[in-house]
Amino acid sequence: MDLIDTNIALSDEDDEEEITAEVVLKTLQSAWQNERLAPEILPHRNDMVECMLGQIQHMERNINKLPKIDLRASIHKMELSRIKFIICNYLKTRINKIEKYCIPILNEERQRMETGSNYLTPTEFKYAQEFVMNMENHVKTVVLSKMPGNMQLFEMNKMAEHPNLHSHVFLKANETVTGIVLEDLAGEDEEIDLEEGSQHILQYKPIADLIKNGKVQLI
Amino acid sequence: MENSNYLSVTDILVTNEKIPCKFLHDLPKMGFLDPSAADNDLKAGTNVEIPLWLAESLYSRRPPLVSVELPKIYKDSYREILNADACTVDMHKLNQHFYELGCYIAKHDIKGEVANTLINTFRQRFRMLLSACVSTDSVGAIQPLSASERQQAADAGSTEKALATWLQRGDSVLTTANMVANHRKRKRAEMEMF
Amino acid sequence: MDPYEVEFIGENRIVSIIPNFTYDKIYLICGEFGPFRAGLPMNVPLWLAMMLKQKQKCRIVPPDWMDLDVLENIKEEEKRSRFFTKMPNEHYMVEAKLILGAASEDVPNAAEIKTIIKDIWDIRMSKLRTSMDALMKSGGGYGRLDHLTMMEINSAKPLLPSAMDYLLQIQMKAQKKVTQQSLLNTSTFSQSGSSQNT
Amino acid sequence: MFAEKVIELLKEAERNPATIDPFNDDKIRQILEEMQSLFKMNMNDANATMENKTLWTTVQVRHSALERNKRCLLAYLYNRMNKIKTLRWEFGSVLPPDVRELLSDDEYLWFSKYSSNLASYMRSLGQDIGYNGIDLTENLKPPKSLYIEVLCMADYGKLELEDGDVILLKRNSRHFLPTSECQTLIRQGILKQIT
Repeated sequence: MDLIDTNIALSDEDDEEEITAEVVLKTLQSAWQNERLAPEILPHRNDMVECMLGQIQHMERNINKLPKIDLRASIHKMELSRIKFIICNYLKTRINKIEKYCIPILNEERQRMETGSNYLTPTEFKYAQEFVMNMENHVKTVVLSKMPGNMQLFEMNKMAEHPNLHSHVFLKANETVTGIVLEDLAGEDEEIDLEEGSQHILQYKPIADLIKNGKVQLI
Repeated sequence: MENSNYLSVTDILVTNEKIPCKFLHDLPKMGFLDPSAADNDLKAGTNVEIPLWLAESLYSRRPPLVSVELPKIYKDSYREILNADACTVDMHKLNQHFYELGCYIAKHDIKGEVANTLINTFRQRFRMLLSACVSTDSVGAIQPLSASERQQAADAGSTEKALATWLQRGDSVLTTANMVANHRKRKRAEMEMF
Repeated sequence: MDPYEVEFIGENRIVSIIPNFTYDKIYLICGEFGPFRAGLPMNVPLWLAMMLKQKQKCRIVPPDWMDLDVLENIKEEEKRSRFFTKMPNEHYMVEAKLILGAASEDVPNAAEIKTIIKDIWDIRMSKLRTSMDALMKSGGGYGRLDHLTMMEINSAKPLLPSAMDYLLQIQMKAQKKVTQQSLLNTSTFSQSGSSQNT
Repeated sequence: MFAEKVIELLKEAERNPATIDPFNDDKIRQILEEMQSLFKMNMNDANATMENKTLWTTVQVRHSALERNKRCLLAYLYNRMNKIKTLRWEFGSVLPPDVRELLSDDEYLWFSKYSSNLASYMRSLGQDIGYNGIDLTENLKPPKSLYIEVLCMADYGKLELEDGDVILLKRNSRHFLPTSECQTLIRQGILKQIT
């Protein structure tokens, strides 16, 4: 019995490309790994999440048709619980970052939305807005409103916590990238190449774009 | 660094450390800042130890209201010891926030020697962190570390422990959540007290 | 990451098993596997191999590298080389731990193999510590770590990256301000220089 | 010295990083009073700077102290908010009474708002494709086996499983359950995995 559709149509506005469930899973897994290891929030991969959720749903329905002690049912269930782990952990990691860096994330997201290059899903965005609002209201009620007049302001800039883009990360190059500039505070910048398959530890900032376009993978 | 420190309790505690300053202007009614003087006012030229947060704030006024002096642990004689062998120094005794405080102090040191000492000290002492996280005598290894070094060694220690557990045992065990467990423990302790 | 998460990633590796049952192909999301023919070797992901083994539905075929001679060579080379040598695969430790843990009876010389793998691991871990210290001493801004496996890299977290972060932070906070200040000084000097000219 | 009470407050909170202490209403009131009196002195002295210019520096010192107090109070609240968030993820949306009473009324209100924001986010997950949402407080660890053996640590009562079976969770009873269905109870300390 075939429990899944191996070909999934991902509708991406005009161009419709066919990719296999296996590829979707691989993409999702690498998005999860990068999200776990990157200091800042990365562009969402809600397309992959929803696609996998659809597969899970489809599969669960079919499993229920199998006898409870069937070996195949257990195998499928095990695979599903592995995928659910990835999805939950991925979404939760994003929520944690959204909460921690809510103020700068919202500010940057508003700019990104103008160009249509948003990082958050609509529900994540809504969550972030509400989270900041609740935080602001809480500190206003409990302390700010009881302070002398000129102290009552909720200072967004000061309350903002920023991800440390200078933090060091481990990565593996998926393809060869040349001419990465490592800034040096003494002014002696160094240029390095990332050969395909090579592994490095370096600052996140100069390679942030390479993660977003899939040229390197955080490890 | 972007202004990410505002809500950090660590930074608040660091900026609570007292440092020597010289007041450049008269401060009426502020005599109490100098415990050795009985005057109501604080006179220009007085040397007083005040918390770093106050010193920073007064230094940043235009014109500056204070000038900041190097605390003795960042002066030549201490720097010589650190530059010779930083691993012999007990940071916990010297100053728990040696590096963080030093970062603030460094800008008042025109020659830039404090900055170099901080960097060299941390580089040299990194091997102490490496050994602290695997040491069997963890108390002895942790003792001479500064607060931030302790934190790093403790984090590394938990990786070390997780890895050792992983190597030894089979399946990962699902466990009670951290805060839940700690509140249960605390509740038990409270009940035992009565 | 927790070692169990690294293990989870490693469990996607394909290994060979010999099932003791016969079944059609199974279509998983991560790919199709089978058909299962009792007594005939076939490939499955490591997690599935472990699951079948637990249910006593298969024997594990030890990977090629789980062999005393091969491992003895690796160990010798690892000892000889200053650098990290290339391991048989990116998740050798995960594979070893799972297979030797749940299916040691399927691996000839399992006990010796366990010891030698642990030796290799220990040599590499102590090399890793030495190179971490060297990295910090030499600058602490960048390092290349070819051939380290994911579990090994994970063991350096958070210590190495956080120490590098911390060092950079000291440099940025303490040194940068000095540079700015010395720049200010130079500009004052040049101003006074220019005033002399006029 | 200025802003000393607020440091006591923060140090107190630092001492128990893994639990939350009772909200310290009293100390916060004292700190707010300190701020009001600093502010009043500053108002007076600011008005008097016309005659005595040197008072201006004094005003600046007090202003720094006011800013410092504000920062520390906000840090105190913020760090508690972080702990309260953790409570939501670990205990769930209903707090045990002994934990609930450690929060102030305003904090409990914040907890409820946080909790319902989170709940509505989780409910929205996968809604486009017919899901009733996903509970992100589950599936915290990589799955190892579909079933696990557990020991019951408290008299919990009935638990209905997905397949319709109902089991009775009594203190010291042992069960063999689907991992996915007992994770939350394990996190809450009601069940304990036996290995």
